[in-house]
Amino acid sequence: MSAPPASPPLVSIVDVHKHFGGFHALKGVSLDVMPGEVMCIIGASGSGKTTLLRCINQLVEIDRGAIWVDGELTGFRVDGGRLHHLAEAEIARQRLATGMVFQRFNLFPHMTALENIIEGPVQVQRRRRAEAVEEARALLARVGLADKEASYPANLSGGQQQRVAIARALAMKPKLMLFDEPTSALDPELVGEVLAAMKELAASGMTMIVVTHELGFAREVADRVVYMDGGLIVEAGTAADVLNSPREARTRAFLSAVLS
Amino acid sequence: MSAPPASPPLVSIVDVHKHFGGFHALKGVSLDVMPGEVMCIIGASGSGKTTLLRCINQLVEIDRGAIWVDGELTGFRVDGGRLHHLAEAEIARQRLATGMVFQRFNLFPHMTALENIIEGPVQVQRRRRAEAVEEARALLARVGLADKEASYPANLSGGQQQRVAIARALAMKPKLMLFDEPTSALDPELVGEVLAAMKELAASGMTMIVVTHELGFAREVADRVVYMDGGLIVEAGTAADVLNSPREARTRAFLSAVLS
Amino acid sequence: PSRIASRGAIIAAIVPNYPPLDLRDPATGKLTGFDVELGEALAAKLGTKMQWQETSFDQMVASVRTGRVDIILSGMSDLKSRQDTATFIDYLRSGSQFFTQASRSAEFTTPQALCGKRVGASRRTALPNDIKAFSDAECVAKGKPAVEYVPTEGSADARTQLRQGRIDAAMQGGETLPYIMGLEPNTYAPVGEPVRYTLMGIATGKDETQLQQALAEGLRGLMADGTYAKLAEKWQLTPSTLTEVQINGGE
Amino acid sequence: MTPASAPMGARMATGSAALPDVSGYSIVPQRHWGRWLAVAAIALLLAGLVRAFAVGQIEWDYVARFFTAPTILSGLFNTVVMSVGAMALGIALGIAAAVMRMSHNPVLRGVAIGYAWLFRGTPVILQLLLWFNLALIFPTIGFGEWSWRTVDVMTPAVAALLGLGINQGAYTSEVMRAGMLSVDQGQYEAAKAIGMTRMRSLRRIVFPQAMRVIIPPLGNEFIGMIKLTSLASVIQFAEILHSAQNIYYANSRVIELLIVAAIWYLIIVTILTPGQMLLERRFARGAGGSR
Amino acid sequence: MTPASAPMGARMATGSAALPDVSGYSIVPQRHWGRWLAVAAIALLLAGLVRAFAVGQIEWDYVARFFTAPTILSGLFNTVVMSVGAMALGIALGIAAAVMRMSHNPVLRGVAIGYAWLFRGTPVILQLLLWFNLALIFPTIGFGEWSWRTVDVMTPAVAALLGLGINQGAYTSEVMRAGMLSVDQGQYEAAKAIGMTRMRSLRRIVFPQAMRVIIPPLGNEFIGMIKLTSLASVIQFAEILHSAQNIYYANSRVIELLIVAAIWYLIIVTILTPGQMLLERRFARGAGGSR
Ligand SMILES: Nc1ncnc2c1ncn2[C@@H]1O[C@H](COP(=O)(O)OP(=O)(O)OP(=O)(O)O)[C@@H](O)[C@H]1O
Ligand SMILES: Nc1ncnc2c1ncn2[C@@H]1O[C@H](COP(=O)(O)OP(=O)(O)OP(=O)(O)O)[C@@H](O)[C@H]1O
Ligand SMILES: [Mg+2]
Ligand SMILES: [Mg+2]
Repeated sequence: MSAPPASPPLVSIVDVHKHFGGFHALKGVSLDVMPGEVMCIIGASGSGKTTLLRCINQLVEIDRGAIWVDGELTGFRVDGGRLHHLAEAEIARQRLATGMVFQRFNLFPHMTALENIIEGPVQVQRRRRAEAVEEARALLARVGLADKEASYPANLSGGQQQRVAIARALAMKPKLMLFDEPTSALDPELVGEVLAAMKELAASGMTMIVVTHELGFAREVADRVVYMDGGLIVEAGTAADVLNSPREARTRAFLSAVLS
Repeated sequence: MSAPPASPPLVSIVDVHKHFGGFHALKGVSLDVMPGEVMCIIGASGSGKTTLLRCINQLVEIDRGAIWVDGELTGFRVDGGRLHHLAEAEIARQRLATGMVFQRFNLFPHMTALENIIEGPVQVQRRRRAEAVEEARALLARVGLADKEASYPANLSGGQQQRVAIARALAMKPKLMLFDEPTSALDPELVGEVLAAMKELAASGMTMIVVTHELGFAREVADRVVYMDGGLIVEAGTAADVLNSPREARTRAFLSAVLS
Repeated sequence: PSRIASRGAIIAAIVPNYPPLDLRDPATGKLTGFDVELGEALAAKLGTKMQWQETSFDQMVASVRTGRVDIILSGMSDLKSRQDTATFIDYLRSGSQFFTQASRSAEFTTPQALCGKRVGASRRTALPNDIKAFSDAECVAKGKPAVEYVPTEGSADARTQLRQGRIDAAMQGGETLPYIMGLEPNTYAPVGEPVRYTLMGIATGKDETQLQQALAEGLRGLMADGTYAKLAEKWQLTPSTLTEVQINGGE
Repeated sequence: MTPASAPMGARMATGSAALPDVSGYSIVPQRHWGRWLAVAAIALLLAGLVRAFAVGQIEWDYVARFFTAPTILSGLFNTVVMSVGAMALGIALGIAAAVMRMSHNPVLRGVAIGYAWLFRGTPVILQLLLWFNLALIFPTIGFGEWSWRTVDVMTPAVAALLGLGINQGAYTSEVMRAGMLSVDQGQYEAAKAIGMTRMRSLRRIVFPQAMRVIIPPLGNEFIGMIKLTSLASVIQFAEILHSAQNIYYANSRVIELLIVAAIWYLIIVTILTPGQMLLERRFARGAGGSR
Repeated sequence: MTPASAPMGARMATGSAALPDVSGYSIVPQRHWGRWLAVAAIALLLAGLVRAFAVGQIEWDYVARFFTAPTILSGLFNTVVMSVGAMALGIALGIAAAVMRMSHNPVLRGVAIGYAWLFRGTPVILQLLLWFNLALIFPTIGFGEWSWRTVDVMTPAVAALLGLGINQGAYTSEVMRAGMLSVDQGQYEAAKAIGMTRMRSLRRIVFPQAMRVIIPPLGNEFIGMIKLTSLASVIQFAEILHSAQNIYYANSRVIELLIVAAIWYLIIVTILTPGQMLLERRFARGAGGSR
């Protein structure tokens, strides 16, 4: 289609399909994300945004198509022209390349903020605890929670919890960060602090895929915006193109509904 | 104080005190309610409105003072210049003179609307079931729920439940009806239907004591309005007097807070 | 046998609920009784040791059959019906003896007086059959009401029920009564003579002829050197002693 | 970064040409090796067990023969009757103890607490033995004229009923209490307000609502009781295990008769389980998150 | 109707002059006759019981003497050790069965369901008898070279451990399952997202959170297990009831020794109850309604 670029894409999604029972949730999605790019995905409820993210880090197994992350085919091994499922441990290893931040935070409630952050580095990556703690403190400081390392999630506000969740994902040193409506479970006054942490992250050059309804954030930070509907990508382009002068009628309808 | 009137009061409350542990909830309340009178009680949260109602129908035992209902001293028997507690069965009998409608409806969830209404007449007053059912149907029609007799409370809206609760209280043929914020647990769009049922009841000549924050209702229906604060009656008078030109500063402060 | 020689001990099943033959000393919790001391002496005579294995009465026969134990030395009656599954080296005579509460001994002077009364005995033993046989012969056949058998969990329970008066009399091996009566003086009284005599034997596996011969030999030795008589006297069992060793003498 | 705009569903960006095209490749169905290994191991084990039971020293014709022997069937009958009786006693005592526990009187409360402590703190088998041997403490029961010999009163059946029922009451009282506490305070008040006395409001208003919370644990306890009656065999109550033992004391077919008893227990319990569900549905009437 | 306006706290309306003034009358303190009658009846009953126990045919010096007899103490030790051992086995089996029950493999799920059905459907006492008599079915255990005579392996202690532990496992699996289901699905996903395998996420994330739901019922089950070990007396395991029985077989002091055992059980259970509370508090760490 277009000429090969300087660097290969970090994520390459090719004709991905996903069924849940009889329901066809993704109907052939293709998408490339370049290193350092910030991509926002918007779309109505049920359009498959969450499912797409979950396919990328293999919380959901795809039915057809392929997803490459950082040059590796995810979930499968090619052998003799056929695709073989990877073992669970292999999949777990591949997941280390991506960090994920959930809508409902999903912090581990029995661990303090610091313990949440070092859990992955120490238990999964087998790094030295002292080193992990030091890095975790730096990450907490970066999301503005230096004083909360000993707090349990139950004693943190939603916004604070979500920032700890971001730090937890970053602690694994991922190449790619996935955000699934990171602010939609927050009280309005707490949204800003989380978006600020995400902007800082984007500015630092992290590759990010962000599902969000915060059009202001998308406009300000996103390199590209993708609009999904009914399990398909309907429109993609720069934030300005998609948000200000959408070509598709469905996109226009969605935007006018969200903005009102 | 003033000259004896034509008929004796239906309810006569004389210097009633009530403590809950160390807390002095009623600090000497005196009040007469005439037959056919509609009296509204207003006041801030914690001022003792609910407690006063509960004293009248003996859900709470008073510490000092006396309450007469329909010419009977409630809760006690006078013997040799001393007051003796009545037996539980006697108290239950005295309660038949009053009906009570609660803020939270308190319908019996394991009984249909009709069964809720006939429970008292059949089980307590030992009336014939067929007769009780006939009257219950009439009462349901009166509160506008003729078609709901077979519904369980869980399948009724809050406003419908409260109207069934009014019918349940009326089924006992009380001389006096007590209402404790009957509309404050309702969604705003359901308040009107309950107030309408109460207005109809007032118009039929029932003696009513109504704790409410619905000043519109008080203005329209109440013969007298009483303002309570800190376990005391601060001001009493016609609805017009108390609501439009309160004498006490506390009443004025309360009214302006409620109206804004 | 080589199995026992190599192990250096004979494994014997015992149920310590039948004083004075088998019991645990309440003070020390150690196994003791006539069977235990006889077994120790026997083992010593055979140049080996005894290893006691506590089991339940139900399991004893199964235990020699499955080889859990080499022998049973626990006051077991040598009955024809049991000779299918085990071979017995008889060492004591037992009589199925009715007894009652001392306070009612005048009421029951002969076993025949028990017709129509309630009599308890362990349901795990052959005693219920003895009661039935007695009742059929001495009561029913003579037009008197039958003895009513009341099952109990063991002989100790039978005595407990007797003391409570739940039953009018009980039956157990007569050889044990003198000791029991010494333990709880003025509580029990025998009723007449035993209604049936049986032999008590050391049970062994049917095919273990070598072991059977050795045990019989050792027992003869103990009888000859007076150890047997001494132990019997210590546990008040002298009237029940045998004069010669038999194999499967029971009927 | 060259934001592409392309028709929906098509490749949207650049560079993926560098990656091999796997779209034509078929996916090899997943084989869960570890999982199937576990299944195989378990299947082998089960097969071994079944074979062992089949060829082992169990004589299945004995099992079949004694399965409906009169002694066994009467034992079964006694098991069921005793379970129902002891459960009924347990429920009655449980209600009484729960009402006492919630009374304002500290002495009554203390008695209810002590009751639960005593009978939940000791094994049932021990309680059965104590009841059965009660005559060792009280030779007679009653006063003056009306007095009976304890042993005449305390038959195995009565001792089992008391032992099991009183023990059950201690557990049931907790269930009842939880049920009564689950009923909203406003229900008591509404009942009072239409002139009900405390006892009538408990009967008409509180208990019917508490049932929804009470029935599921009570169903479990009843199934437990079926099995608990087996302990009464030690005090000579002729329930099914006792019957089985009586037969094997006579014929030494220990395992066969234990299997007969086990199968009967499984049958009763399996029949009761769906019954419990029906009952639960019945008492959920009118529920749906009101109040 | 003449709406009056009067100073606060004063009589507010008309006509009450017709009613007698009772303000000077003192209230006679309430006497709860029925209640005190009940108390008196219960007190009488208790006093009667205490007196009966005191003067009855119980020889309390026997109780005192045997309370710390070596046999009893070793029985007590065995009771405690067996409870801990059987509970440990039960927990291990319970976790395994719960994980199998939640697996995707229908065979494993079926095995877990069958296990719970079989062992919850039959009385423990019967299970104990079956294990103890296993040699009647399998004379030897093992294959070829490595084979032992079943009776050497299946000592009373081993049979009790297996019988009690496997039975407990069937109950514990339900507790474990409820605990695991109580953990939010999002927790599994979050664990996966930081690269954990299923087993590691169960160990590090799910179980620690499930503990809060698991510990209270498990504590009750442990207390139940203490009492359940008493059943092992029928297969000659020398726990405390068996020790007591051995002594009363020898000296006929039935009631006295049953009382000794009962007191010991009450002591253990009473000690454990506050221990359970401490444990519960420990595992509530970080809880407070988040997620
Ligand atoms: N595990 C599942 N099982 C069955 N159906 C599912 C599952 N996950 C998602 N779906 C369905 O797939 C469709 C797409 O879901 P998805 O969560 O991806 O939507 P979304 O775009 O994230 O919507 P929202 O904005 O509501 O989060 C929905 O209709 C949903 O019901
Ligand atoms: N059963 C009780 N035990 C202890 N304190 C009580 C009890 N009932 C009421 N109180 C206290 O008595 C005071 C008066 O309570 P009451 O319910 O009568 O107030 P109210 O005027 O009805 O207020 P609201 O508008 O909030 O219903 C409050 O401070 C309350 O906390
Ligand atoms: Mg979503
Ligand atoms: Mg109120």
